[in-house]
Amino acid sequence: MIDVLYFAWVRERIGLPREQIETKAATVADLISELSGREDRYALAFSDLKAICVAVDQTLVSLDAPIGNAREVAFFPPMTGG
Amino acid sequence: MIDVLYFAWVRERIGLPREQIETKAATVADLISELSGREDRYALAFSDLKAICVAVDQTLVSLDAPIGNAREVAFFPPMTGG
Amino acid sequence: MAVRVQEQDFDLAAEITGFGAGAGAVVTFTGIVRNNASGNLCEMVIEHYPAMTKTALEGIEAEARTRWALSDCLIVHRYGRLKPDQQIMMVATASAHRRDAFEAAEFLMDYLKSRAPFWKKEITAQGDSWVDSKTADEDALKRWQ
Amino acid sequence: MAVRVQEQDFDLAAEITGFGAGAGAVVTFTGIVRNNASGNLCEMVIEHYPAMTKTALEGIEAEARTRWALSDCLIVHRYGRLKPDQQIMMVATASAHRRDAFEAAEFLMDYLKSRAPFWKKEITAQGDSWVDSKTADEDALKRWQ
Repeated sequence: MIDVLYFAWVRERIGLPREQIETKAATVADLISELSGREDRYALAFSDLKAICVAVDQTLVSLDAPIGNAREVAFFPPMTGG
Repeated sequence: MIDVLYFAWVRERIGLPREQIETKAATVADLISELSGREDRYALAFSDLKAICVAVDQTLVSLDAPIGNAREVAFFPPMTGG
Repeated sequence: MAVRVQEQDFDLAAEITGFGAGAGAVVTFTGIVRNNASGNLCEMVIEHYPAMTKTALEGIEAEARTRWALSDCLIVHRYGRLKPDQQIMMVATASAHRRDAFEAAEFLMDYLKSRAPFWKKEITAQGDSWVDSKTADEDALKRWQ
Repeated sequence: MAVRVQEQDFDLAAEITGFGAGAGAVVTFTGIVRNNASGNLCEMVIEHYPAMTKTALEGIEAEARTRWALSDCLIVHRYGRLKPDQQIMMVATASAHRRDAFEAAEFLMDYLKSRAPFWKKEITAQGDSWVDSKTADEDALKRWQ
């Protein structure tokens, strides 16, 4: 089981801020494919992968990063702090 | 008659902050030559011209600048503000 | 050296009282909510990723300290609902030399803009919209690579 | 927009209260008297050329305003006798964009260092000495030419 978190418009499109998921996905990209296959709202949120950033256990990684034994994967749009 | 002003170590070497001078010097360089010929303290103050900056009527100029009808010529070392 | 993430406002004067004692140069940057081009901004909502934010800011600060000789460094970033003209965030840097203080502050800002997990949403009477990331902000990072 | 030359201290917080209203980015730089390498500095004496100083600072500020879109700009520079850790001077810039505010503040500082008629003298128990101008300060100006 991993915690999957969503922020900003990713959160709004998917309609929830976090959920627990049972998955065998090896990489972040695998997890995105799995989620996108579930329901349209996920497919919509992940329709433009260039607009998606991801953090595994609170560290920014690329979409092809392995998930390994991570406890938390977070998806969000490019950050706009400052 | 023009006012000639001295600042920082130029003032200290010459021994006074300002004086009025009757001169026919056409350029700043001419005025420096004239002053340096007066007394050793002037010659000492102007011994290294690379270390001398000058302002004519409160505007920075180069040593070959004309004096014209200026009312005030100021000599000082490179500035160290900020 | 400190990093703070908070909902409440901050007082720049209080933050830099005694900041960088013994340093010759102190630079501060303050980010303020600007109205939008249409002039109809009601609120700016700043969302963040609590479990990650402080760690990300500390990482950015640590990187700045390896690059420049800083005697002090501070990052304060707010989240929540802000009105136009309210302060969003600040950084402060102290160093013996002005160039180090300036460059470190610019570095912190460039990384904060696109590597710290904050997202801004503009609320207007005509609707809400997430602020897009800017290509210019991503480009700004290239200066430090 | 303002330029001030004064003997008394200034209060950074008071100076930037309401500064650059409507701007998104405010940068400040504060210069502070540092002790010297020997650690024996008693006082820093700052001499200036009163008839020229304000005009020179206003000229530098005007040049900054032609180069960057600034909604506000402030220069305060002290003269007289200062102790270690006392404030010497400050600049503040406000703009819609952080890069403009940062660059303008750096520009102001670079020009203040070697084009405004101030001279610093260090007073120690072992004697007095005028602070030499630095090649690095002259080189810094090339960035803007």
